Amino acid sequence: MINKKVSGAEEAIRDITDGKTLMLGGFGLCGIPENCISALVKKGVKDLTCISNNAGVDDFGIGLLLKTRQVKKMISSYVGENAEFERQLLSAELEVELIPQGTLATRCMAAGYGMPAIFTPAGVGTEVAEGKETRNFNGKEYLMEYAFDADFALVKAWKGDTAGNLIFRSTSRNFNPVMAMAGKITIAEVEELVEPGELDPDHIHTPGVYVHRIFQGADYEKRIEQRTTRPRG
Amino acid sequence: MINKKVSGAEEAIRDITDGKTLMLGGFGLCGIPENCISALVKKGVKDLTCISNNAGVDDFGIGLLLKTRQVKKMISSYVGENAEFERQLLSAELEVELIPQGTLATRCMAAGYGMPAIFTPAGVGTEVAEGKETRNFNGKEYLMEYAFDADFALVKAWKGDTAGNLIFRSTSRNFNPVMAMAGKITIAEVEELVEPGELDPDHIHTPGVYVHRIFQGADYEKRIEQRTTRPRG
Amino acid sequence: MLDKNGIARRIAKEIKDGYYVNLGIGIPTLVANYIPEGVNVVLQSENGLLGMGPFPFEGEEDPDMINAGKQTITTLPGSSVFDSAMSFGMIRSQKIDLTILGAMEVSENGDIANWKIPGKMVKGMGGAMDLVASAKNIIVAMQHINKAGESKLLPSCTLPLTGVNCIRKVVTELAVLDILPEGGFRLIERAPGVSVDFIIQSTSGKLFAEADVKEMDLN
Amino acid sequence: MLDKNGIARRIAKEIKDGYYVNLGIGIPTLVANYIPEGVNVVLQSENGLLGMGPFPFEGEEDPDMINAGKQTITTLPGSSVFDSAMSFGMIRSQKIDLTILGAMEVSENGDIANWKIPGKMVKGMGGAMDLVASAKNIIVAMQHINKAGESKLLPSCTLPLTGVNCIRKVVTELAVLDILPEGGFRLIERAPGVSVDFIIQSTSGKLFAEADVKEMDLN
Repeated sequence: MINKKVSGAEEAIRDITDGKTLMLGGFGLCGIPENCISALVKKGVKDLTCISNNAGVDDFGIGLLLKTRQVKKMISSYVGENAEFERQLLSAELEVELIPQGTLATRCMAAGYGMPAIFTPAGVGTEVAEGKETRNFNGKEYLMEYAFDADFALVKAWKGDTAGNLIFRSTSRNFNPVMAMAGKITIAEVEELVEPGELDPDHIHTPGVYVHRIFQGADYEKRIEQRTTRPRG
Repeated sequence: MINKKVSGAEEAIRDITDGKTLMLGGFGLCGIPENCISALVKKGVKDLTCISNNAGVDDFGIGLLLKTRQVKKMISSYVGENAEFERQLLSAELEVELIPQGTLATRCMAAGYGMPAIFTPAGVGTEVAEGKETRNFNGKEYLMEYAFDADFALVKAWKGDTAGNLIFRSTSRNFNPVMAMAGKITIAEVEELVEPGELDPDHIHTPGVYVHRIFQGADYEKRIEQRTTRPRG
Repeated sequence: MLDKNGIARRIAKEIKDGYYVNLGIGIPTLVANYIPEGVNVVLQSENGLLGMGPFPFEGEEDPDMINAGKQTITTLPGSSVFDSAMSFGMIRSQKIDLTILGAMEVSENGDIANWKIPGKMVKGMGGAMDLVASAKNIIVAMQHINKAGESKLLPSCTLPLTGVNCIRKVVTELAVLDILPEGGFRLIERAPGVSVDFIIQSTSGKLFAEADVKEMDLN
Repeated sequence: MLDKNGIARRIAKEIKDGYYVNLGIGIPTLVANYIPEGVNVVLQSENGLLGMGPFPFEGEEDPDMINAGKQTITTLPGSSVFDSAMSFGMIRSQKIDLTILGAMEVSENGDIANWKIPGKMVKGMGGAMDLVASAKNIIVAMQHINKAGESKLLPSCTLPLTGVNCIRKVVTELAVLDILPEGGFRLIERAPGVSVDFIIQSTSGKLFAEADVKEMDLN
């Protein structure tokens, strides 16, 4: 097997420089690459374009990169729950492209699957369709949307092996596997890094071929955004 | 959960009638829906269009349906290893459409993912491209290929639950998950059928929403096409 | 007039045995509480889950197990997890039988607006544009009139659209209405204690209403 | 002149540490036997496997574990299984560093034919069209001349094409040749005991050959 292990987040992001386009896995604060985000903040790299379903909250997730003004442009589907984000957006300090969630996911998948464009009905007749090619198939209108072109994908998995194979846990899977396939360089941080052979080949969600660097992350906070419970008994 | 269990292959294929289009999972003889094929032979339904990567061998797999002349048209990528098939093809008794294996898989996936068409470079400049729309993206030519439209998908899994969730084993996975997503009605036969809750949600390859009927198959032969071994020590 | 739970309770009656259902954020989430005993449904959460269960008991919250509203949840036996591409794949290929979502405005030709108020609020469309463009069966849960008493059921939407000509049924605090394929709202049921006249006054889009329209049965 | 194993042995020298490699049926399969110790490669089988290992010991064959040639195989630690759509997804997105496949004919502009002889043999293209259309790095393993002594390295292919202008390197029983971007074969190495003149005679496509081209090193 080919060994993808690196020492940690700093080594993993060593060649992420100003102006790069990054994909960041996660849905809300669930399944986000916490260690990579911290390392980016520490490194201070700027003018980033971030493709991520959400923009974090004020003091966690991508919100940390927004607070330090390291992000030039966000490409997301939902950016509620982040006051600093809304402020930068309404004051035009931050470029924002909002696209439908399924379009976001499928444009990642298209990149990973070597498909230059896909067709989706999402957004037909809305401002999302402005300037885009539409096409009718079987009486229904579709937009043609292009595969993303990202320099790096930063994903978070539950377990991984040094060959780069990844297994995700519960709904922290979300965008991580499709972004892992889509990055020119894919960096995976995992809660537990094991040796090749310890993961069942049938359980692997992301084959190692897609992952260029992997490390075991530290100090996962895994913050809960909406803690909802029901009373016992 | 919604209970998808049926009594067996005969009940599962009850409404497959003459002239229908079927997808059949499997690669070679690996992971093929043996019980459904036997039931189709017994039922004697004719003029079928079969979408399957291979056409079985003379006396097993889809070969059984070819021998009884129940197949009007095969859509496959590779049909070697079947003399009766070759005879029917060269004598024009059987319609055959040969398409690249990746195109076959991706046209299934397109149907399951609600994408009416996809772009692939496979076949550009060859007879596969005849009559098809081509399009240039980033300096490279692609063919536009349409999603399949299949009445039924017949797939074989290792384990399944009555909610229709499927888990495949080793390389018997192959086309089964993409075809399971693509059938208007998807019938799954499994080696072991369990109750909901017995399969780990993170291990499921095909979510139950794609499966309309499921049953535990009987008497799996799982024939090996090319038995290759190495000497011990 | 219905409260939010009343709207959710009425919508729950539209759910049939064997349905796969996607519930949006807000009132739609409440619908899960009113699904009748014996009606087997599977709830899809578009972040990547089929078989969503109730909220966890306190102390059992799992940060890795959330729904599309980012709420901690549980799963039911028979659930499955998948990635975001497959999730919207099953939505686009119409494997989900019913979608229930909220709206700020709906128009008489079935347009819906629910993601943006220019210059004021931009939260994003999330999965709503995918859902309304793909679903074969959508119910909108919304307020009929805003706090100023103005109708949100309009001749045409004033806010940026989420989807065009896609909504066929609306449940509000006042009524159940169909949207006719040829355009126009059709009053199907009125909320307990609400008069047909009040519904007519409260609907600025074209409305077809018979005088003796029946009152909702919420049981 | 090389036998099949010789061709495979020479091709194995093109494999670099860290490569993901797809091996076609026939001679390419033999290449796996000659990958040097210490060169870490991962073999992809397009039916849905990364990390293919050797054939199983007798009695340990698993009908669920086969390669793209339908042969029973084993896996190595760190292997992964996936479906056919993902398999060709990774091929199209050029995650596979090297593809090695057989051919009936190759032309001087890099066209390849390997799936059909009209009226005689129709086995189908399998994954070959996807592989040649997508791979960035392809080596063709083939016979230079047929049994009648006729060249299979042609000005243009006579058989139905598998791919157009996609082949850049060919290894035969006689030689290693590059195909130049501007067209034409370029002789790089000759097989042990084979003269440049014989290679020139055996190549009907345009050939650029220097008189002192070196002999292959097979060790």
